[in-house]
Amino acid sequence: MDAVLNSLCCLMALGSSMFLWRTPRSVFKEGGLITLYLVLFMTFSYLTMEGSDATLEYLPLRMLALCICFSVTSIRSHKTRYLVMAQILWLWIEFFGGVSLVYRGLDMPWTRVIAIGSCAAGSVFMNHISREMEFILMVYWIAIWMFF
Amino acid sequence: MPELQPLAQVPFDHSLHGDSIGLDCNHCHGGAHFQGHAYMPSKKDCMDCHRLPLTEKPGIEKLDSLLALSGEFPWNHKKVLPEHVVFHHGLHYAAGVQCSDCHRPLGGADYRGGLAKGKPYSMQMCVDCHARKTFKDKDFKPAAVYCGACHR
Amino acid sequence: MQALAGCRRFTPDMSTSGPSLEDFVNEVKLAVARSRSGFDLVQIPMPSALKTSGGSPLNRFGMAIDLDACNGCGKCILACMQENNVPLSSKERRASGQFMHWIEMRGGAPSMCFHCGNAPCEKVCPTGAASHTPDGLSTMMYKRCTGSRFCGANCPVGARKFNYDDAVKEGLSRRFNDQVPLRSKGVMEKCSLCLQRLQDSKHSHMAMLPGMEWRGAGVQTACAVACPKHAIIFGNWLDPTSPLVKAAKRRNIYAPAEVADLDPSVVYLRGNR
Amino acid sequence: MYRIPIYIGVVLLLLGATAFGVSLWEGPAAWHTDMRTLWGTPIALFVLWIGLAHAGTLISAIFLALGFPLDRRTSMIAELSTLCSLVVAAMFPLLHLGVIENFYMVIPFLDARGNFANIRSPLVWDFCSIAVYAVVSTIFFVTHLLSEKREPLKKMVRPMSWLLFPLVLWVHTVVSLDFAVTFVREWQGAFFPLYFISGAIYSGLALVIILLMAEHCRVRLLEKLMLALSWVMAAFWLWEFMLKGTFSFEVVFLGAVVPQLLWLRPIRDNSFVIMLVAVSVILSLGLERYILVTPSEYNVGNAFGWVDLGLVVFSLGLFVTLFFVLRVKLRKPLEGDDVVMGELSVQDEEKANPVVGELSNNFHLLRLPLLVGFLVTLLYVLWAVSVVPDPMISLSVANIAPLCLPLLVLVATVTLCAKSFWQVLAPKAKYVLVVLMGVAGMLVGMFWAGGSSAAAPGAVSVQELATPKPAEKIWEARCASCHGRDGLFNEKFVREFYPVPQKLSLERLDSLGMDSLVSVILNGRINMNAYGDRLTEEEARGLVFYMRLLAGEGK
Repeated sequence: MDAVLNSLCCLMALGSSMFLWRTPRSVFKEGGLITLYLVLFMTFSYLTMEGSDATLEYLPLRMLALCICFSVTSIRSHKTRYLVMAQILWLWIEFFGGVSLVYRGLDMPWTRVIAIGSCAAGSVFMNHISREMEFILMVYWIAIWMFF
Repeated sequence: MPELQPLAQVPFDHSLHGDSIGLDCNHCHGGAHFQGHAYMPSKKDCMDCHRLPLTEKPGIEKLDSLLALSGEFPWNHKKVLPEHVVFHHGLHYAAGVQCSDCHRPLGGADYRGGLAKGKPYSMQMCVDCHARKTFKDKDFKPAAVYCGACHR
Repeated sequence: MQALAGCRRFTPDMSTSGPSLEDFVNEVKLAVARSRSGFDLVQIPMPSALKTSGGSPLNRFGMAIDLDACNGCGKCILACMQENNVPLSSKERRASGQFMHWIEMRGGAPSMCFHCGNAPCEKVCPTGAASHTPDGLSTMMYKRCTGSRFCGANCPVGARKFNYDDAVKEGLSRRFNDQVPLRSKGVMEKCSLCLQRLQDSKHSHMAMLPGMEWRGAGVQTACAVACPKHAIIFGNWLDPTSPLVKAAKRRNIYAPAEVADLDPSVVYLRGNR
Repeated sequence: MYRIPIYIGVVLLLLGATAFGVSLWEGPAAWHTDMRTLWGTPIALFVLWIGLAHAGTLISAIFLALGFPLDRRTSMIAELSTLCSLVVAAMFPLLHLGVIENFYMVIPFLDARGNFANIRSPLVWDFCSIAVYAVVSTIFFVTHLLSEKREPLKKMVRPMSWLLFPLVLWVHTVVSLDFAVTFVREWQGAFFPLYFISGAIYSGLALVIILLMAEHCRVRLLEKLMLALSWVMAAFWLWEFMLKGTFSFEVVFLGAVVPQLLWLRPIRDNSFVIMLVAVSVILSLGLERYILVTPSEYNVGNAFGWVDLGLVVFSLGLFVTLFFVLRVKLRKPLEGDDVVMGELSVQDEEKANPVVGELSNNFHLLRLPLLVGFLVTLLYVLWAVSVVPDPMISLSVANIAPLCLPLLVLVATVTLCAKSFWQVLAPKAKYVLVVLMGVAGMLVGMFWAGGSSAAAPGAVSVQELATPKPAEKIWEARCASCHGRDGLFNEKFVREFYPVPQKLSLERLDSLGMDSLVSVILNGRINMNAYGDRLTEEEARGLVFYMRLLAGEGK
């Protein structure tokens, strides 16, 4: 997947994250929005990538995970917990998606997995997260997405 | 179940046929040193030596008469290998393993000596020796431990 | 041969019990008639030493099937059944085109397990019953098999056959060859590249000529021997003197697209005769 | 109370038992299989029921962990349903096996013969995760059950829910890997882990909603969640269609369209219709699993035989019977003191018990167990990598990692609650526990010993290849007994019993000549035995040459 598409994915995730958990909403609204995003990402990756590339299979989920990671920075209460969980979700998708692809002959995105894992582990210990820290985290995630 | 051979009446004593008279296992168990099976001797093989009474022991005439009576194949071969295992005596001998490492040299009815110490042979014995866990004192080469080496 | 055999009782010829040879011949005819659709072949380089750990640098056994010579007569299937005591399949299975044959006709040419260098079936076998030998055979250890059929599901070409029925009890199997054990109900089986022949050759070699390297010279699989057109060539990919290497040289080597990048040991030859 | 459901359950169980018996007796031939479908109904049912088993843990453990505790009775019902579905789910993989008595070979554990399960196989991860899941959720259930009265257990519940939270998701992820790692086109999908998890939670919620109906109560939160998940599932089905072009109208209609009825207020208020919706959800997921494990070209509906149907009925009957019998038996502790049933709105709950800093409290309790679990897991992994007997197998992190969390959670849970359990358990219960441990030890011993390797009736005969036997070997086997290995006859023997044979010398050999010597070997002479029927002429000639060799060395 070439860099342009990749950054486009990242941008989509970033943009769509702006509208999650803004105001206290019901399960419906959030669920509906997440589903909407999922469908959006799916259509996007379906239209832009060629089907032969097996990494296409979990691209939408990775985008969603990134989007959720971005979005949880705007949560008020228990921010740490949700940050950790969001990153673990991303880690989960990357790792197990990777495992299933390893058995089909592709190689594991170890650097990405380790980067996300260490970041998640690190953020367990932040009990207060300042705006600056949020910004740094976001930059780090974008770096992971773009370069690993 | 093969019919009981006349010879079954006299217990065979390896100690009388072994080193004491300078005989090696594969003199009677032809092939023990270079074939898959260590065969049991046929009547002819016994008669090579027993054509004439060999000692003054009282039992000997009885033995000879029984030998005369017995069929072409006086001994029954006892199988201990499961169907899915192959064991080649010759290649183990070539690798420097002595018969007595696994068999009881002076055994009577029970030939399971050496490694087995009278216990039934088991895959564990094979694997331990192949992985050089047993016979550390001997300079055997480590042997194959992948399944396809001995199983089919 | 029996010079030193002494008292050895050669195991009773069991080939008389079980179905008649005609039954086998007929089933093979049926299978050939129901020949499944062929593979789409892609060209691959000549197989080299195993890339996985523990592979032998001396031996990698394999076969080549010469598509220009083969006329799909199916004699190889029968020979394989007789060599490996492959059972008949029950009526129902036969009706739905499922046979126990280790060799199948795909698009008019024989196809069997391709003995992939990194075999997907072995990766998913939970017990390790499906394992690889250093000299490139994908083997099945029937006693270790628990019949999870994961390997069968993961074989890209469906070369693995499952013993749904107790072939011995139902009189479907016949022991043509006392050197191959009969498989019990509920285990997987597949082409073993006549493992027993390789074992016997290797063992005799190690016994008679210790210290000399064994390259499996002179060993042939049953199907290769049986082929009237000599379209099946067995040999050692790593031994330049092996008939296999000689035959495959200066020929185009093909493998089914499904296994092409799994490093198969069994390949197809075509063109440049 | 609950008499009717129990009756229904028993009837279904008896009906299905026939099919179950047939499947046990005939093995995999009993249900539908074909060239491409090697697994069939049992695995479909296994995936379905494992999915249903998620509800309990999700609702009580995950909600508890996240600080939205539902009322006790609701969560107990959910946990009970988890246990029962687990029992049902666990049966089918065993039934699925071709050689059921060999199931223990799947346990990653070194046996006496140096056999070790192939821990690269998702099936091994699967087995371990589910075994651990069963144990841990049982402990969780019991703790929760007893925690009402006993103080030391009460503070265990929440930390334990934190352990269970990742495990439950892990289990279904691993189940999804059973499919995702394969080369079957229909099963390929790096998105399967989340896909399966959402499906599992979706169907699990539906099951709990039905079971709560039987309690004459409803929890709106769960219904909302179910509706939301129906959209997520629809999205996943869309993705499947985009990737593989596979699409089942029934599944999508039952699973994605029918639940949308919940939009209509009159329907939302009618509990019966809600139950129907939940049933259609479970149906859709069950159908989806069946289609998944039956990747054959033609319409699988035709292949669905009576045994397949019987197995479905059996699983249903078993679950219903188990659940409601236990429900009646555990009535008192289940319902406890609070009669509060029905909806608790999330917001209220959050106000009711603030969860600020609760993560760190749990962490305080979990610290030691997690550390122990981590160490044990690490040791296990190191050991496993070192003992893998097959030189052809090389393991990578990706092969073992899925095995780690279950082990960690198991050890952590045990260390967490062992002490407090020992405090609260009645003496009798302690005896039972000890006995159980003894039994477990025995089983381990049996697995270690492995099955018997007794000699089979027809042992394979090694083929003696037609290599011309070197004369030396024949000399050693046939002649050396008298003439000696080196040709200077065997003193011990011949002196005692036989006249000493002639000394080997080249002159003598030459004077006699090849032919006469061969005839002596074959036909014998005074004391020399005839070997004509045991040696071929060529072999005899070979012997003569060998004698010349020995004679040459002799002097």
